[in-house]
Amino acid sequence: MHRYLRFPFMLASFLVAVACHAATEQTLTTEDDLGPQVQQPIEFPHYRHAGNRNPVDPTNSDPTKGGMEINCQYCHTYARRSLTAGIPPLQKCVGCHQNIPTVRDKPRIVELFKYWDAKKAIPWKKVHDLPDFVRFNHERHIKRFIEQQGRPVQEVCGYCHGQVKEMVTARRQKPITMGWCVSCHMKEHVVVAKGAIPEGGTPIGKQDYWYTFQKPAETRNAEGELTAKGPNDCWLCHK
Amino acid sequence: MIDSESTKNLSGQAFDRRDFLKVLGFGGTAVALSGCGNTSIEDGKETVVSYVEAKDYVIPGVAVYFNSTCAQCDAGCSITGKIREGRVLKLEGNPESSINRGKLCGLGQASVQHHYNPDRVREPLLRNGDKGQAISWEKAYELINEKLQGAKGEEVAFITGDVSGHQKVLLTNYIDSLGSKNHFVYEAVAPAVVRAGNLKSYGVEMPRYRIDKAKVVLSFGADFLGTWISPVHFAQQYAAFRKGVDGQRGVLIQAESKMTLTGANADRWLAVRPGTEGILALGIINALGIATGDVAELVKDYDRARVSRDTGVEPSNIDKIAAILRLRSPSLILAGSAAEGYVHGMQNADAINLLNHVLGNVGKTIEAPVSVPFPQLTQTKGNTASLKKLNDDLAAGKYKVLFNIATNPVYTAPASYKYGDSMAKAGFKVAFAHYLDETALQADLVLPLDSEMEDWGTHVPEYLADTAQINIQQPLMERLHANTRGMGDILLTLVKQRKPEEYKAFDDYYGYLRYAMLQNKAALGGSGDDDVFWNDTLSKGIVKLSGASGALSAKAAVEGLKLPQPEEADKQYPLRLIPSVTSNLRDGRHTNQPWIQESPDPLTTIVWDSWVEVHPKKALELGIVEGDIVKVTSKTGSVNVQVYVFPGIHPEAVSIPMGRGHEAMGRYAKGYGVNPFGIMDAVFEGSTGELAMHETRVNIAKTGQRVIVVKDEGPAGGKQMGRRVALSRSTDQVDLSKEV
Amino acid sequence: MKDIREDIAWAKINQDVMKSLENPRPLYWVILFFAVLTFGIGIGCEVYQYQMGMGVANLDNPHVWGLYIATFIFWIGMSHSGTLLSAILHLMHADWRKPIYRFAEAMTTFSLMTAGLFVMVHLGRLWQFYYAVPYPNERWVWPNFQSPLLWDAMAIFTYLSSSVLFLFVGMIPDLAIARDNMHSGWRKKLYTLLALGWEGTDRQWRNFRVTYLTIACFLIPLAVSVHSIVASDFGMSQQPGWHVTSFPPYFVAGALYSGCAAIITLFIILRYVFKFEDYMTLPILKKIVRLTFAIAMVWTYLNCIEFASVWYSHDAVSKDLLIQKMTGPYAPFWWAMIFCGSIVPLVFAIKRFQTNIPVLFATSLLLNLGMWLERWMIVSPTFSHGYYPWTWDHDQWPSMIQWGIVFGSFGWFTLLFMVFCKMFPSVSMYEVKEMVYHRTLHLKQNGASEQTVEQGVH
Amino acid sequence: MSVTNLLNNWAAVRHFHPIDDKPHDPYKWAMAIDLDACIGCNACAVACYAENNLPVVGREKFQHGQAMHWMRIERYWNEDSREFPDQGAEFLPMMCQQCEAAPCETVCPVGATNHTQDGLNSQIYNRCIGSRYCSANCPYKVRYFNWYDYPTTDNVWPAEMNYQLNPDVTVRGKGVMEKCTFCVQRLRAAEVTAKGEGRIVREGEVQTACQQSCPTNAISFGNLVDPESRVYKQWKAQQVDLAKDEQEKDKREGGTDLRGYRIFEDLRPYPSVMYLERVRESAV
Repeated sequence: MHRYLRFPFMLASFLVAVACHAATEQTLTTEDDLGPQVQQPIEFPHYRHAGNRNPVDPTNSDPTKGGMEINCQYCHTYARRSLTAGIPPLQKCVGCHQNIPTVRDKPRIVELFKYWDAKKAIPWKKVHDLPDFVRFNHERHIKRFIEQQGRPVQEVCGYCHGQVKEMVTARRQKPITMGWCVSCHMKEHVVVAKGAIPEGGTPIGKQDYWYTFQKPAETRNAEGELTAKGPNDCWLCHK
Repeated sequence: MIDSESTKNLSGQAFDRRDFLKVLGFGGTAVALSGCGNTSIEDGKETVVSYVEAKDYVIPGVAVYFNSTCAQCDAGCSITGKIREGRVLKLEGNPESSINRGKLCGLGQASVQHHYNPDRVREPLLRNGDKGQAISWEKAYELINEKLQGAKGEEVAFITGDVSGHQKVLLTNYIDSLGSKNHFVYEAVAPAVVRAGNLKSYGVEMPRYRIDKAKVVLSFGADFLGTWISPVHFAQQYAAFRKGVDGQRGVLIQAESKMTLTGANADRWLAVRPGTEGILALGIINALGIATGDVAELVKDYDRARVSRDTGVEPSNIDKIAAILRLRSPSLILAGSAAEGYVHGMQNADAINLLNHVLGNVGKTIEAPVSVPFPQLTQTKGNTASLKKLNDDLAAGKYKVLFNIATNPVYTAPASYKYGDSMAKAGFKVAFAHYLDETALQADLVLPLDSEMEDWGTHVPEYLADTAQINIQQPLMERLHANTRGMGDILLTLVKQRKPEEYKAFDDYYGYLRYAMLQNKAALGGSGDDDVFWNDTLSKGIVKLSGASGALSAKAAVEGLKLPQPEEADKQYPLRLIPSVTSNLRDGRHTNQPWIQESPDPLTTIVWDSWVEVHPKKALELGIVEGDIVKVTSKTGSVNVQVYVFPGIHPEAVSIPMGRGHEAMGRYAKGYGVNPFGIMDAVFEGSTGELAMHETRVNIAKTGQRVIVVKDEGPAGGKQMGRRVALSRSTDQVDLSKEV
Repeated sequence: MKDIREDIAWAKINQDVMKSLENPRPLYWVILFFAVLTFGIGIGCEVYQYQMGMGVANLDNPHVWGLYIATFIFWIGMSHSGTLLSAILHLMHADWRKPIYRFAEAMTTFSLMTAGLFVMVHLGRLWQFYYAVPYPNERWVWPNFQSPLLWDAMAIFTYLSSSVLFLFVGMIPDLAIARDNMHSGWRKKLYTLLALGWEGTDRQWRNFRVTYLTIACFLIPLAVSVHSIVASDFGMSQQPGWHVTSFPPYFVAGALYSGCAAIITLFIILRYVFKFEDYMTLPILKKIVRLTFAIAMVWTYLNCIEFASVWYSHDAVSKDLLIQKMTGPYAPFWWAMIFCGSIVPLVFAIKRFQTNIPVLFATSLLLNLGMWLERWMIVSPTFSHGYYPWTWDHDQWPSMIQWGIVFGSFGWFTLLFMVFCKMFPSVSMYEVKEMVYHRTLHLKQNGASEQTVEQGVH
Repeated sequence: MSVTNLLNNWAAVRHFHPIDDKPHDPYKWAMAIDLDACIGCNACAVACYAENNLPVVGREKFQHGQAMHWMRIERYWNEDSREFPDQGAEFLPMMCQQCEAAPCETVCPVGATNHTQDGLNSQIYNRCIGSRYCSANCPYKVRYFNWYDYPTTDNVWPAEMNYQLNPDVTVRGKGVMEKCTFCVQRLRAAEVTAKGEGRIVREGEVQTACQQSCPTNAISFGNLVDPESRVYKQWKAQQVDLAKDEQEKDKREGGTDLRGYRIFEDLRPYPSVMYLERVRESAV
């Protein structure tokens, strides 16, 4: 190749590569995209509380062999009722732990009771810290995926928060960038109506309506199932 | 979530009071200060503040609502406070209350800014030379006790604003325990002449006005949409009145010398020569031609030509008004404060009220008031005559100890009183204050009060709408500053100094209040469990009572009604000064709330400053234009103020709004505008002794300076320049019956 | 009269132009000093504005655009004359452009760079300017391709890159000369690098000519489109005074006009500072002046068209605005614009003044002022007197910060331009040689007198 | 990030143009303001300050026209040159008209302002780069720019005053445009609650701050698609059609006896706020 053409050729190749890269749908959920390990005032062992029970001996509560499969929502009770997941009040920790004398002298529990006796809130560090102008609605996602679609709690929470049940203190596993959120909202999800509350809605006037941009007629996938996209409206999260 | 920096700001306070009141910091979704700052995901940078213990109803990110009472004016609107993570965010009207029915005016909305105000007094301050020295409450109480030891009962005086409810009971008990009879209830802007006039004409001080039932409202300077008595309530009545009884839209006619907010909403606004409102009223009676007996005798001289000459109202307008009043009944005639700020104010009021009798409105659109079955809780009604008396006494050196409770007479007293000097003659001056205002600055001891969002209380408004009610005031959040105290708590402590035995059962005012309310549970319409009743009361925010209605006197009071002829213009002071009361600022106690300062005056759209309104004709005559700084001089003094050329004022009058021109009080109030009290002459209404605010005469001189008037209105000056923006049409072009 | 003396030896051309890279007149340093000074002030103002917020420019809520946008259009406009001289006249074989097109092209580039700065200066959050750039990003959002402002950004970027390329390509033979004549040092290395191994072979000349012509052809529609797009920032909006169909040609005419005026100014300065009296001759100046006069008249005509279309459009709001411009608070500036833009160029019609340097200098400055005022009068009155009467503003006089940045932009432009002229040959040596060569060839062939030669040439 | 995303983005911009065949579904938030009921008392404006974290700019900045009142009450006088304004003043509450074909939306270079499916004209602060083109193209001039960094400006939110800030609304820093949002934080909360319960937002369930405070109920707000809503009924009764640039009733000979109108309808922004003309008694 002529030496003068070398550079233009390389440039063109690069641009084509970028375009091809951009043209393919990417899932931005790379497993190794971990956030920093955040130092917490008390090393709360999530795996102990939420982790799977020991499959061999379910009654064995040896910490090295598994957890207690406590529902995420048992402690993170605000998430289904509010925009914010919130942090459980100290009362909640103490409520159980004052009745568990076996671990009472473990250093973390001792630390916990120090806070309780001083009636001081624990200064937890925020792990999944979105920018200040983003308002993610926990309640809505839990309503839809857990209550309406009946999916398992840990799967639903884990979609954004990762495998918390295997962690000690929580650590970010997903990028939670805007593109990551949007990539999910742009997918056609099959609509499952389970439980008491139907996913669709009630017609107003004589007009059928659907949640999203599309009319129901347009939102059937190849199998003929109803599908819907998540809302695509900036003002849902930024306001 | 809250970042660690903000936690530090908050950590000065102990987080151990009632759960819902606890300040959780900016929990939940962040208050994104500079919402465009943190633009990336930053794990582990911020601290989440969580609760130690939490009630079930407290959910981060979800607001809780508590009902209370607005204390910005005396109308007694009930409010609902929106509380998130222990902070009051916003006040809304409480729909339970028949006074404001879920609505709230701008002034009421702004009271959160009173609560969060950075200029509030935070510590008890004892005068030390020119400075205030922070002392403890114990020391302050001791000091008061000590000073009272050295004073006889009659040497102790109290000046307060309107008080009602249990606070009034405690205050009265305290004053009694001191053996003092000197309780001066002072309100700078109070409908005292209205009350006296009503008493004379209708037999009650404050009847219920039913604007919503009237087909025509003729108001003589009553700014019922802006400032008069209970504006939020009247505005709601006004809305119903405009919708109309059986589909006929109500007609509002406003006669006054300076256009008020109500005047700006009138179908016909009449510019009346200042002080001649009574003559106009009699002229209308004459034109109606339906009066008989001594009334007819009284009005026979007030023929159209004469009335028109005296008042400046065109004869055709008098005819039109008489015609519509004759045609549409019932009507309602209102005598407002603007008509009564003269030496002959009572005569004006009588003449205007007479019109109601002639038209047969009494009993139809003027109804008997409901009475509250607890007379000890009803409002003591403030007036200006009390300040005159107090001032005279102070000047005579009669008092050794003066308690000033949340009033600011140094600012609102006419300059000729020299109230500051009089006050200096009192031996020991205690000011209970929210801000270091003009009066607090002159006190020897300043005691910081809780805001109405931190304090307990009960209020009984003077003007009650449908039923009698007691309004509950309860804390919406924990005390913002550790060293402020509620007025009730202070009074309780003080009264305990005197009568320790009687009050020893009560730890604090809350306990007293709860006890007192529960004592009368049956009378308050409660039954069953105390706690249930109490919680129910608190959650509603008001207690509705079945109060009996009084009776109105059907007979018109004609005796002694004699109106003076309008005076010839004074050569030296040719203009009348109308110190106008605006709906934002009123008597100036809220000036330090920035929303109030930045909320444009509805008529001139001016913000952050005072102005003098001059009619265009007069302005042309004097050669002044908008923005000229003029010197407004009265016999008492003078102020320099910017001119706003305003068509809605009688050419013989100029008007300066009240409420600005503070020399102290705080960063948002100090140094903005001028204070018209400073040039007000001390002239008094003939029969009540109230300050006749519209009797000051002034002249105007250019100073040669000119400024740009800070206002929202553009240079087009309220003209639409042919654009179709705000449209209007007359009733014959519109069919209102089709409307929803 | 001839455009250029033809007895100049090629060596002397090299020598004269190379001398401009070494020792200009002292005035050069004075100009450079003031340029740096004003630029410094501008930078200071911008830093302050960046820190405090746009409010320090004393813009207000109805009046959100001010001198920044006006000056932005001014600089964009200025850039057009370079393209006119170097590309359009190149295609038209107007030989007289040869000694002056280089600096005109440099002017294009630098005024575009200045204009680009104003896009940044104007942004409320300039640290986020990359949101307007279409590139794949983690947010999964694109800019709004409907916005004229985005077209604007793209057009300017394209125009700037093309102009830089055009300037550079046209300079290659001269860079080679500079490379060969420069004493050793960093500049020699720079020229060596930039000359891209130019040897002056026939093959190189042939490729060079084709490339140059191609870029010239590409640049002409681009130049027209750029200012049309700037015009559509206004024309596509809905505001009175802006929503005018004739804006694109009007803007292009205005652009050429202000560019030509600027060329006259810079011509006179360069001629003196770099002792280019032999190349930037009075006959050439005369031709520019005549061209400018013609464009001035076109502009005046388009101006009248605009007024007439407003007047007869029955659009009361636009009409109102026009009357307001003539009589309202902006009237002095508006009439100054008419005076500077339409009356002052009449001086050019007088033959005596067409070569009178002091008069031309003063006049060209006035024309530039007029054109700047024109842009201001397009931008500001619409804000002050738009559709909504309530928000007509009281007090919108640009603050010192705003003026400071506007003046700073002049400093920045002058700085770039002056540094360029000292760094690179601002007179195209090889093309001047062509001029001289053609003429000497004639002389040799005909052996005729000067008189006949001139007739033959023309 | 994909080309499909790019194309979607592009196509969605004018998705909800009223003359398009896509109806608003299930919400179209709209307003009706009765100028005959409006008394100009400013309660709505103050409520807006409280709800939406509007900064108080102070005297100097107000003088320079940098006030940030999303809701402004305009006061107009009758233009006949009588001695007194004897028909009172005309008050007009003016805020973002949430136009269906908003002039501001098409011109924003970064798409920081665009249309939502429930018929709002959204303003995304964190996307805004501050070109101010939207304000330049707004016929109503109801967009307000953050000329200064108000959160850090003295005496805008000094200590304690910042406790009042509404956590649901972003506090805007310098250099971004803002405007009335129809209290979108309230709308979204109500929509999400309703969605969770499988229904639409009922009439009266959500109020804007201005509507809530208005003592005369001059402002009504609701879902224009919902035939039960007061706004729907008012628009219907006044024969004002959202998708028209000139109403049928105005074309009728002899005019109309209805008083509903929209400001600058003929410029075709299709505003979502209908005003009802102020009425004056002809008998006096």
